[in-house]
Amino acid sequence: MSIATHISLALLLLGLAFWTIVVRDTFSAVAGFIPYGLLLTSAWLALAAIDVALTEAAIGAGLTGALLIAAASRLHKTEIAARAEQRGTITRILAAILATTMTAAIMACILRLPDRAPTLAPTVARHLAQTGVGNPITAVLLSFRAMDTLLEAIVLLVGLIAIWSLAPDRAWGGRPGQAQTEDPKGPLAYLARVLPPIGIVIAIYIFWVGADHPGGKFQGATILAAMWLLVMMSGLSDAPAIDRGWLRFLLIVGPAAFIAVGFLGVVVAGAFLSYPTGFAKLLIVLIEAALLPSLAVTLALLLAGPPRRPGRRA
Amino acid sequence: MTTTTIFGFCAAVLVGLGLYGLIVNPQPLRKLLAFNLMGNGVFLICAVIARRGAAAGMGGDPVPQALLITAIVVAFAASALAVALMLRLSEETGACSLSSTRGEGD
Amino acid sequence: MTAAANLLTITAVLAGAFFFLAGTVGLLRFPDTLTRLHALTKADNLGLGLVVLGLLPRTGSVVAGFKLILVWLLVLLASSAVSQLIARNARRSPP
Amino acid sequence: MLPTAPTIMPTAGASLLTVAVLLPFFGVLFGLLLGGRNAERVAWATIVLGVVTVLAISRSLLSTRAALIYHLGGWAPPLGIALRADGLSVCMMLVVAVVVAAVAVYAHADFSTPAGAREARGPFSFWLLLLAVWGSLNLIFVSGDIFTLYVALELLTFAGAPLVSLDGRGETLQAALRYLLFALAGSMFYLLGAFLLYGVYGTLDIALLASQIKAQPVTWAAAALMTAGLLAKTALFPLHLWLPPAHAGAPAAASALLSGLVIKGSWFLVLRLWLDVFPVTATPAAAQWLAAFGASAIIIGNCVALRQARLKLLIAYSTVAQIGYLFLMFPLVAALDASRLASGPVVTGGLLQVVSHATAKAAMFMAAGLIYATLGHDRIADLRGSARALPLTVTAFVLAGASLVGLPPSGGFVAKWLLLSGATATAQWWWMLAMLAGGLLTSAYVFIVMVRSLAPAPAGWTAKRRVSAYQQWAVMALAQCSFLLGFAVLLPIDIVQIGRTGAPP
Amino acid sequence: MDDFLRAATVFVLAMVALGLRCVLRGPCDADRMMAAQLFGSGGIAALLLFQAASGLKPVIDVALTLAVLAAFASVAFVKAGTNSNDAEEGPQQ
Repeated sequence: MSIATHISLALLLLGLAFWTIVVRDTFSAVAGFIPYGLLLTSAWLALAAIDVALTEAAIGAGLTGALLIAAASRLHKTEIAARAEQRGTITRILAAILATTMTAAIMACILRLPDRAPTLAPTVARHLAQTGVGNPITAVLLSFRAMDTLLEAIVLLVGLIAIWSLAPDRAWGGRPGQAQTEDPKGPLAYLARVLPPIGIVIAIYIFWVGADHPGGKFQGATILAAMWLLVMMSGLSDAPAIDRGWLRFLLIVGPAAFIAVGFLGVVVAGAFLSYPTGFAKLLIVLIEAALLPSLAVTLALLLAGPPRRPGRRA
Repeated sequence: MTTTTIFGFCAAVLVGLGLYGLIVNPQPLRKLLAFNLMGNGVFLICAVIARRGAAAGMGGDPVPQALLITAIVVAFAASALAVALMLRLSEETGACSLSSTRGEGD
Repeated sequence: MTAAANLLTITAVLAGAFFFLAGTVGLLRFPDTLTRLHALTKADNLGLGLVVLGLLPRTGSVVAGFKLILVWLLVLLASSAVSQLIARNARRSPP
Repeated sequence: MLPTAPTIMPTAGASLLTVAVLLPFFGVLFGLLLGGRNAERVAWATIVLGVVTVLAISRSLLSTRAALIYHLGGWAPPLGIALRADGLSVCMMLVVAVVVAAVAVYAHADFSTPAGAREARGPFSFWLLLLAVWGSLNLIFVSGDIFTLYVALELLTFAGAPLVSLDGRGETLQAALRYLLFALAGSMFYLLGAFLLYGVYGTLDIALLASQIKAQPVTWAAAALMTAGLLAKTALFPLHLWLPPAHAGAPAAASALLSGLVIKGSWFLVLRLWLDVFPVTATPAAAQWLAAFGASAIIIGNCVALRQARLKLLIAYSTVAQIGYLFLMFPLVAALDASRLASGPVVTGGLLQVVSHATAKAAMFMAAGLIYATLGHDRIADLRGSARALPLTVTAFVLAGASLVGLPPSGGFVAKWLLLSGATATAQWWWMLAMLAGGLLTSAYVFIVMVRSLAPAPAGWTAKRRVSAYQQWAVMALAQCSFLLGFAVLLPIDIVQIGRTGAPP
Repeated sequence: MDDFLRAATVFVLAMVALGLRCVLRGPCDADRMMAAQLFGSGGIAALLLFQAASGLKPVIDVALTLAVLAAFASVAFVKAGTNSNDAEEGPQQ
């Protein structure tokens, strides 16, 4: 019976994916994408990856969906022209052959994975106590492979700089996105007043349990980012101008603290990003707490796009 | 048929669909959607591998699961950058397309 | 005790499933956007509420139960605001 | 059980590797915080410190004569991540440091914040992205973990793509978008291969993988996926279509970075994988395929380059061709290893080719930028007068071109000579043909550009803009690096071979 | 009991899939916007039922995150749809 649910889940997932690829209208294609993200969350759960499911729920279903939908609506005009340049039949057939080969090859690989799957789970379990945290994923992300997490925070920042670099010159230093003209008494403004307080509590809760249970800074930061964006979308508060000092500080405080703790490790514990005995959990929580605002602001601004309007100093 | 095989196959089809869409769809946004599908397929394969490595009282190997979280966040940043480029392109040229009047080169 | 809890779960989940069925039938049968929106939001939110109710005995702790109810309230809040927005949008641009 | 081979124990003095990787990123953070004019100042401070770090790493490598290995967080692989720098990595780090420094000198003229503005988009983005490119390249050279390498590849893409469209024109935005989509798809393929390897061997560490890898279908699939993804990012023919518009459209300093350095990152990873991870699996047939693409790139890239009307596009297509040379070494190494001959010289040749191309191509793009600034265009047919106006620059262009062609004593000459002798030793004459034909075609277009620019200017012609002397000297310095690189063979020790593990001696 | 819950999951999923098919086909964007709505309630119900069999505890946090983010995504969805229907005011300066 469990298999039946999994099969129906997989089929529904594939159906939506198929829809996304073949439907003519882009808005419809993207409309399929949000439910798709939700289904994917269920798939991670079925594979016992609860931390990943949380991340997918936050980033895949939430932020990516919002990003693509906004893009689809703003590119609506260009749709008709773009439709004219459909690929020829031969390209389609070749692409289909290539894609089928690829699928078959991957299926074969999956069937040929070793019966006794190699795993680092016992190794992680053995060293978990030294990190002081109870959630093995957090231990991997912030101790065993902390470098990846540091680099990832930097990736987000570089992505943001890249997006900012796309601004028109005259708007540099200004605010991202369009000015919102929402009714301050409308349903959206109402939602933007009621939901964020609840959302922030949930975000901090998800962040806080992350040390010992599924959850953590990425998921928490994503919820915070979403709440901030909701307030921006409702017009209750405008997006900040990108040359604000406080904004720049919030952006870098997380990665900078991370690097600083890393080099502290060189001095006191003998290796970059290693934590002195007994202080591991404290330092991990410290890094996560510094990363939370940085990640939240970075994620929100990634979604908000390059500056397009002059800031206060016009 | 075990759960891992089901989702493994599902992932393989997702990658194939994504690859097809990436080649066939002319609009950049559709290509990005296809890229996301392909990415999800790849991530799903990683989750399958993690699930197969369940041991020591953990539901799955935590190392690939942690990698997945990193990869999902990186893929989001990639989508955001691509969308920003598309919007800027359409603002600048009034169209969002990859095929163009070729440069003076050809 | 367990038997009563199981009975509650089964009854509530069945009722919830029925409302999901009703919502979908509404979507399929009703002629225009606004009525379909009505069918969808009413039926589905009730359906989710009943499912949550049915699962409450299985959560095992008060905090978890509280969170489960919070899930429902959040969905309710979102859907009431969003359906209003959709309705406005539908009124402004008839198909 | 943790398999511990002697090649994975940490070595003293390796903590500098973290500095080499993180210093540029720290510069990015600091520049972002201070903003405005300070972004350039921070970049300069970072470049000075970074060059010193790389020199210190080379000294350390030369004194120990063994690869430097560092375990991040004190966790040994497979649980943790190792940084590993052998001779190949250190050579690449050195050349990147040199090119970055030269590009920075050059870019000071084009990308300084205009007077009166507190912060301007172009300069701010350029300096921070320059640092990001540098940091991610260093990470690619020293990371010993295939997933960290994925993150590094993405970082490189995110830093490289916006450099293409810094001027914000429609066509460059389009080129940047196409580049981004290619690169993202390429990384996804790479990532899939990496995950499959983990699924089979339970580790992501390059040294551990190398010791465990077996020739079997899943390994082949992973190798094929990773290689295909990386080739798309390196723009090897037939996946090269994104490169010419992207590299030709970018501002000159950015083109120099992209063409000279960025594509070398993914190429280096192919080299790393094929030499260190997959030598057991890499069948001679597969290596022949790689080189066949390379040879086609040489011929087709050069032919198309010859037909270009604009200088920057010509240089960009020449990059497409030169990438081809970088892949000719694979069948040679495979054949030499198979017949138990020393493959070292061929690897050195391949690396010299990269180094000479990185410096020469950066010099050529920057020279083209100066010519464009002076003439107001870069139509090859109308280059007359440029040699009179910019003698130093045109000389540098020709010197760099000579290195691409492979005239002695340039780095290109030694590189091609080493590759040719590898081809002779393994009786693979067809690759020799491709190399020689490529050299002839290259010399044809370098010659055309030289002749056109030597023609006297029309009477009454004046420069559109005066270019600074230091920009010309930066171009000249890079061109000299490439041209005089051939003397590197006189060095007492072959730094490339330090710490190489993959092939049998 | 577990089998009952799994059957209920499949049923709700089927309903959602059917509704989704109808909604995504249009005819107008307002209909498509309901897709996010539909999944906000039906999807989360299916998710909860799906995991109820194997212990709810950690899944509730996922559902909570989904509920918050689904609200956000629906708003983005509706706003985007509204913008593309309005005769394109063009980028504001």
